Amino acid sequence: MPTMLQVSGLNHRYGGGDGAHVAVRELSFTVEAGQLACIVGPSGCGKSTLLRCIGGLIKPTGGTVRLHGDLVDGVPDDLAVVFQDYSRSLFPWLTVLGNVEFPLRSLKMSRDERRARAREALAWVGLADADRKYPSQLSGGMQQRVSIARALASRPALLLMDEPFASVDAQTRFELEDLLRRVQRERNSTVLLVTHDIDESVYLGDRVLVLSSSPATIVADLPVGLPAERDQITTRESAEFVTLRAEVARLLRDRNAAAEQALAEQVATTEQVSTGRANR
Amino acid sequence: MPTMLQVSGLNHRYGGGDGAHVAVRELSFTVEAGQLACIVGPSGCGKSTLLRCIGGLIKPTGGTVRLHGDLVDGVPDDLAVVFQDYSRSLFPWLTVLGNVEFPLRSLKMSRDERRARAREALAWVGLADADRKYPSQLSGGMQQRVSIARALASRPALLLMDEPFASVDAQTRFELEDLLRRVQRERNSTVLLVTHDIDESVYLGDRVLVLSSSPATIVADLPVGLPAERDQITTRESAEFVTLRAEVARLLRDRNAAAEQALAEQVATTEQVSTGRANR
Amino acid sequence: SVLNGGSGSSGSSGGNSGGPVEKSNITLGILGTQGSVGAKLAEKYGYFKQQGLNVTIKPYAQGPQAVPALINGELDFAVINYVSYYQAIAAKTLDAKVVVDGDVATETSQAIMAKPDSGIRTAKDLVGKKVGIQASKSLAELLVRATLKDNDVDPNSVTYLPITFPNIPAAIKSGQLDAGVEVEPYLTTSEQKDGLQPVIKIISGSTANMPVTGYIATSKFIDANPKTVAAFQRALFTAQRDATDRAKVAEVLPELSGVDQATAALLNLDTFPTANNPAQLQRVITLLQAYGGMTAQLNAADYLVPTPQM
Amino acid sequence: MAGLVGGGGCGVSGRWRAFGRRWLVFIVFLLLWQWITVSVANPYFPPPTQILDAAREAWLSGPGSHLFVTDAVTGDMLPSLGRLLLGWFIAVVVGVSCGLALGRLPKLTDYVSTMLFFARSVPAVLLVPVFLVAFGIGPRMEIVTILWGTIWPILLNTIDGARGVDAVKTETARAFHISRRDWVFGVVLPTALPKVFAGLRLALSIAIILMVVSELTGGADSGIGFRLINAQGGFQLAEMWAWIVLVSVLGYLANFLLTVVERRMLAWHPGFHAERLD
Amino acid sequence: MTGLAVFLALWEVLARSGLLKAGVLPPVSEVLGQFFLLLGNPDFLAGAASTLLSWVLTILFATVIAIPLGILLGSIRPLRLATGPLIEFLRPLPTVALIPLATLVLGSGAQTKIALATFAASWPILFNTMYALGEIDRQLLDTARSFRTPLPRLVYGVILPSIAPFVLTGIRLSAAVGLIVLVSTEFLTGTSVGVGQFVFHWGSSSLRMDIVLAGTVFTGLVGYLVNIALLGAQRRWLGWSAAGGAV
Ligand SMILES: Nc1ncnc2c1ncn2[C@@H]1O[C@H](COP(=O)(O)OP(=O)(O)OP(=O)(O)O)[C@@H](O)[C@H]1O
Ligand SMILES: Nc1ncnc2c1ncn2[C@@H]1O[C@H](COP(=O)(O)OP(=O)(O)OP(=O)(O)O)[C@@H](O)[C@H]1O
Ligand SMILES: [Mg+2]
Ligand SMILES: [Mg+2]
Repeated sequence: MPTMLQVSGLNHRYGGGDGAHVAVRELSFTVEAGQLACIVGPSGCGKSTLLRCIGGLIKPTGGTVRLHGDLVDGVPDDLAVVFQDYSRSLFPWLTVLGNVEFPLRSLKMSRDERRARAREALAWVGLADADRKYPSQLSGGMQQRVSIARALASRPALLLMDEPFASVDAQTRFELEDLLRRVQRERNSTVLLVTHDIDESVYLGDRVLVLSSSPATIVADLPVGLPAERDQITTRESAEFVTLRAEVARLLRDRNAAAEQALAEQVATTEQVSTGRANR
Repeated sequence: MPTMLQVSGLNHRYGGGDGAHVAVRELSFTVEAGQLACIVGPSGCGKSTLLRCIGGLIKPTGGTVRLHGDLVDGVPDDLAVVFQDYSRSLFPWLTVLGNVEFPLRSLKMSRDERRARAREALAWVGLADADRKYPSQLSGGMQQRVSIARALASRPALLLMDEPFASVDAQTRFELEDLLRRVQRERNSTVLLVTHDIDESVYLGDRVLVLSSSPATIVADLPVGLPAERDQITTRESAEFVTLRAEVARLLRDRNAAAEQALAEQVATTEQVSTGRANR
Repeated sequence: SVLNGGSGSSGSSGGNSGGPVEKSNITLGILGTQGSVGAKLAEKYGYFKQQGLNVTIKPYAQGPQAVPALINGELDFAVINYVSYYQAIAAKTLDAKVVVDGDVATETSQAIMAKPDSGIRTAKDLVGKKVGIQASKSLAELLVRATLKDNDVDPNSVTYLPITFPNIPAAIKSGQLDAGVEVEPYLTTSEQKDGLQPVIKIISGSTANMPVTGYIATSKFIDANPKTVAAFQRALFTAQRDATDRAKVAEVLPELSGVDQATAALLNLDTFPTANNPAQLQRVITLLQAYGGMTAQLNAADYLVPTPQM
Repeated sequence: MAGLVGGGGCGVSGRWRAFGRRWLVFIVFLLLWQWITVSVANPYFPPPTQILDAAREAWLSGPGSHLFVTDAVTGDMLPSLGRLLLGWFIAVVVGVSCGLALGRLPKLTDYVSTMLFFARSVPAVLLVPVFLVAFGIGPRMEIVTILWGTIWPILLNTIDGARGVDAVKTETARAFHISRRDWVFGVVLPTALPKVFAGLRLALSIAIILMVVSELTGGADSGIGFRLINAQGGFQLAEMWAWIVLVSVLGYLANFLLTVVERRMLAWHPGFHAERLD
Repeated sequence: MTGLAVFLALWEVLARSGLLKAGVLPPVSEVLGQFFLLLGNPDFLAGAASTLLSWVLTILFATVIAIPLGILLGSIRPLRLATGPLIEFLRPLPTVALIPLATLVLGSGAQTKIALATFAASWPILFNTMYALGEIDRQLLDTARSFRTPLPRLVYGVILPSIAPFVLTGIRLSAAVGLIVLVSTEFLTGTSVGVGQFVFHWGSSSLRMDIVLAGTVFTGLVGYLVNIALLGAQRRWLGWSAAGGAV
């Protein structure tokens, strides 16, 4: 398999001078074509920044990203992104169908085909009935599903997903996970998915990348040895799954231990202050 | 204990005429003061709508909400809300500290006290260092934590939280869950919390309200018999927890079964269509 | 600088009408045209002072704009062109009388200008041409119409375009207009700078010595302040007598209309009456009735304050 | 709309109430105007009834063969309106397209902004002589004058709107390789649209004002502004007021039409729905 | 700044090329020369001072009147509906046609031109305020409501910051409109002292295009400086907002 994505020595610093913040430091990894890599890491560590760099949406302050061996400089072709801030990534003046169709317009494609594809993607995420609504008329989870449908409809070679299932209920989440794996297998897309759900990262991924807290560096790169065909109930009960999941959790906890301890102390002191004052 | 919150025969319909959508139908339940009630339900079923009605942010088209026996008509006193769309609920022109202080300004309180309270709340959520940043400079999870800090800082009698931990990593989520329970116990606040994480609903709640898919009605109202003192590891391993969790999952699954089946069929058919066409 | 401020008693020097003026602090609205030369001279040579008047002069761009200020009492006297004045009288918008006849056009001070090679020489040449006039129903238009009529040309055979005097030369040069009525100082500057020529006289024959502007005051003011009015008239007629001296006029023209000294010396001057003559003014009314669509029957003498004893 | 009227949209009476709500203040204003002008009796402020008479005299006293309208209607109003609309329309096209470009290309904006600041502060009145020579007497020059004044609110508001595209939406568009056309017309323009409409409405009334101004200074021999100034110069004050009122009514109607268009185009916008902030 | 240089160079070339008729567009060098001569002319300086002072007052009045009015009308629908027709009838009133009427009521002093300019300059602020109000994110308002933010704080703590960028654009538009009306009124009436009157008196009546343009350069320059100042304010205080503040 060719190396689809190659990130080497990636650095990103926001701002400059005093207020500068290093979000990503010396990050290197590769992802093969057709792989689904999950990224987990503490909040604010730099996962979204990493995805933005890979997607060519921001220019990293250091290091390189290569796709098929070509340097990424600008947004690569055949990319789709599900943004963490899904509600703001939908266009409020377009209907749900319009939003899903929107990226397809730039592809050479007949109107009917475009429409069919969009409807198909909407049906996948369970929103076939909501196609004529506007985003402001949808619930949070529905908006998020629209943005997933939009990404899937464009059938990208590389799909970046930033906590794509954060706002949907457990049941729908399972369905969407299975959907994603199925679609990804069929199209042989490469997927990078950021998630906070450790179970999800193991269940979905061919690999799990564990990041440290800010600035993000790679703590571990765990291959997931589960079979390609997975099932919500049996897979999650398998010994391999349980071990891996515990491993990821441990890695995350350990990495956080120091920070966590500091936090706990802080909470304790402010607590004392506050309880002393809050007798109201 | 007095009845803090009494929802009776609540109905809400969005829009009118053809495009009308009934989001909540004939919902009735009560919450005692000092209780933490978790609400779970499928995506788009009407949970956020319910919270908005209780918070007096929208006027329900039918039924009543009573707080301490008084009809809610407008936003009640001593309320705080964590919105699902947290990123849009932060004021972009205020720093993190300014955002957390914002609701405190309406209270009679010295500048120093206000600041101390805001800093304390920020420390709780692990953002003590980010106080001078602007919301646009924060990651998604950090923004969500700011909005949690803002709600906690105002020490509300009634706290409405709409998927407050959806965007933070597992570890932080545990900490925030414990924080919430502790603060809620100390202040004896009443909390209504919408979540998609079944484990979380059981771990956090004194009760779990399971809603049906749209329009929302109550499927089950499960009391959580866990001890008041909970612990991320031992509690989650207790038999009671496991049973409850399975019960909630089952309730959600059953309710969804019909819809799910329909969805599956849809997916299957569109699948055929698409694979037939998509030989590219 | 006025010693006799409040008392208003100073008919002394030139006053032969007995007693002080009722109102010594006077505001006068003037225009930037030759019709206001008298006011400038009277100010310059102290004739107002001599009559016990302390006059503040306010320049206006167009006569009609001074009318509201006259009505609301901000101005006591104003210079206005007769065409506008009689229209206002006919419309009963204004209850005012002419106090001093300001200036009278001469054959050379207003004319139709055109390019030398335009082929326009006589009134007949204007048929079908575009002629610039200051404003619709202005004196300029009436004069052109009268000139055409006098030469047996249908006055309606010409297209009249309202273009302000300063803009007419450029419009002729660029071919927007075939000809246009000009007054001083544009008449001379257009000859010098733009190479235009006066081609047809409009102040001749029936329109010879046509009154152009005058000083007016409201009837109310005239009734309440007869001595002030008389003093004002004396000051202005004295000044206008001076205006026969071309050098003196040339002195005030730059300040009045913005031309430079050199040009001022070249301008074709109007004449400045030294007495009020109702028969002269009646000619304007006749002109308006004949060509301006005015239907009211007005008697110029009813709207003219007689010349005072000097 | 029906929902706002209250109750259950109770048919005729509901509609009357809506009408009353909308026009009550205006009718009170008319009555006050009549009362004050009658009691003041100043020739410069004729009462509305007198203005109405003058209007009838000026516009509706024509021969039967012309449907009773006078030449003023066909010879003055219609050409004026034509120039007005043309000037405004060009301003819309130029202003919106330049505005979108400038709003999204900060570099370009830096380059031309000084010039634009400058140009914006130059009163059209002062430029009339220049326009006269450059464009000649007549409609062209008047249209340019209208254009000069109207383009600024459209341009500035469009720039503002175009710059307001949310960062996440920009990234979305880039990530999905939205074509340039879709980016401009599908993302930037809709974002800018509410602000553009504010500019369009401002520009419309400025266009009406400049229509009058251009006819006043530009050597027109017909038109609403020309008649207005003529009536003013000839001290036909009731007629002058009739033309002023006509200008007002035109402004109202034009604005009304624009509002209808705006309602349709901003139907998606939560801020412009029936329940605004009340 | 390079933009300005290119503009000036183009002007110079165009004027000297002979493409335009002589006297229409004097070269920029002459205009600038005349401009500096004007700066030494006490009459001009007095006029300029008067115009500037009137202008500042105009902007001030328009802002103080239009922003609160815009917030009121933008947020109270019945009020907006009821006053809508009146406003829409008043708005297109041409200021030039109102000059005699305003003179009659207010006299021909500076107050008239200030009143007329304020009348014309209020609309951009009013409209931009109303439209900006419609564009505030509902989520922000809901947030403020859920914390029971009292009305005054809602206005200055949430509404004003949200609408500020667009309102400032309105103020910049108003500033230009106000200046135009001031100068035009001075120019057309020639009564109250000011740049417009000066230009009319010395420029237009003796066909000195260089003086006209020098006066124009002056108004342009002042407009430019004020614009820069407003832009600076916008960048300084409204840096969080992407919109606003370009031209
Ligand atoms: N403003 C609106 N106009 C019309 N319909 C709306 C509006 N807001 C929500 N809805 C509809 O109401 C239903 C319930 O929405 P709500 O936001 O309450 O769902 P939810 O339970 O919070 O879902 P989620 O878990 O996805 O956030 C949805 O089907 C949605 O389409
Ligand atoms: N535009 C910005 N300017 C300055 N700092 C920024 C900006 N965006 C992000 N940061 C900082 O960079 C760090 C990483 O942000 P990022 O959004 O990549 O985190 P994340 O891993 O996606 O977190 P989360 O899981 O909470 O979404 C954070 O500490 C944040 O404060
Ligand atoms: Mg993120
Ligand atoms: Mg929700």
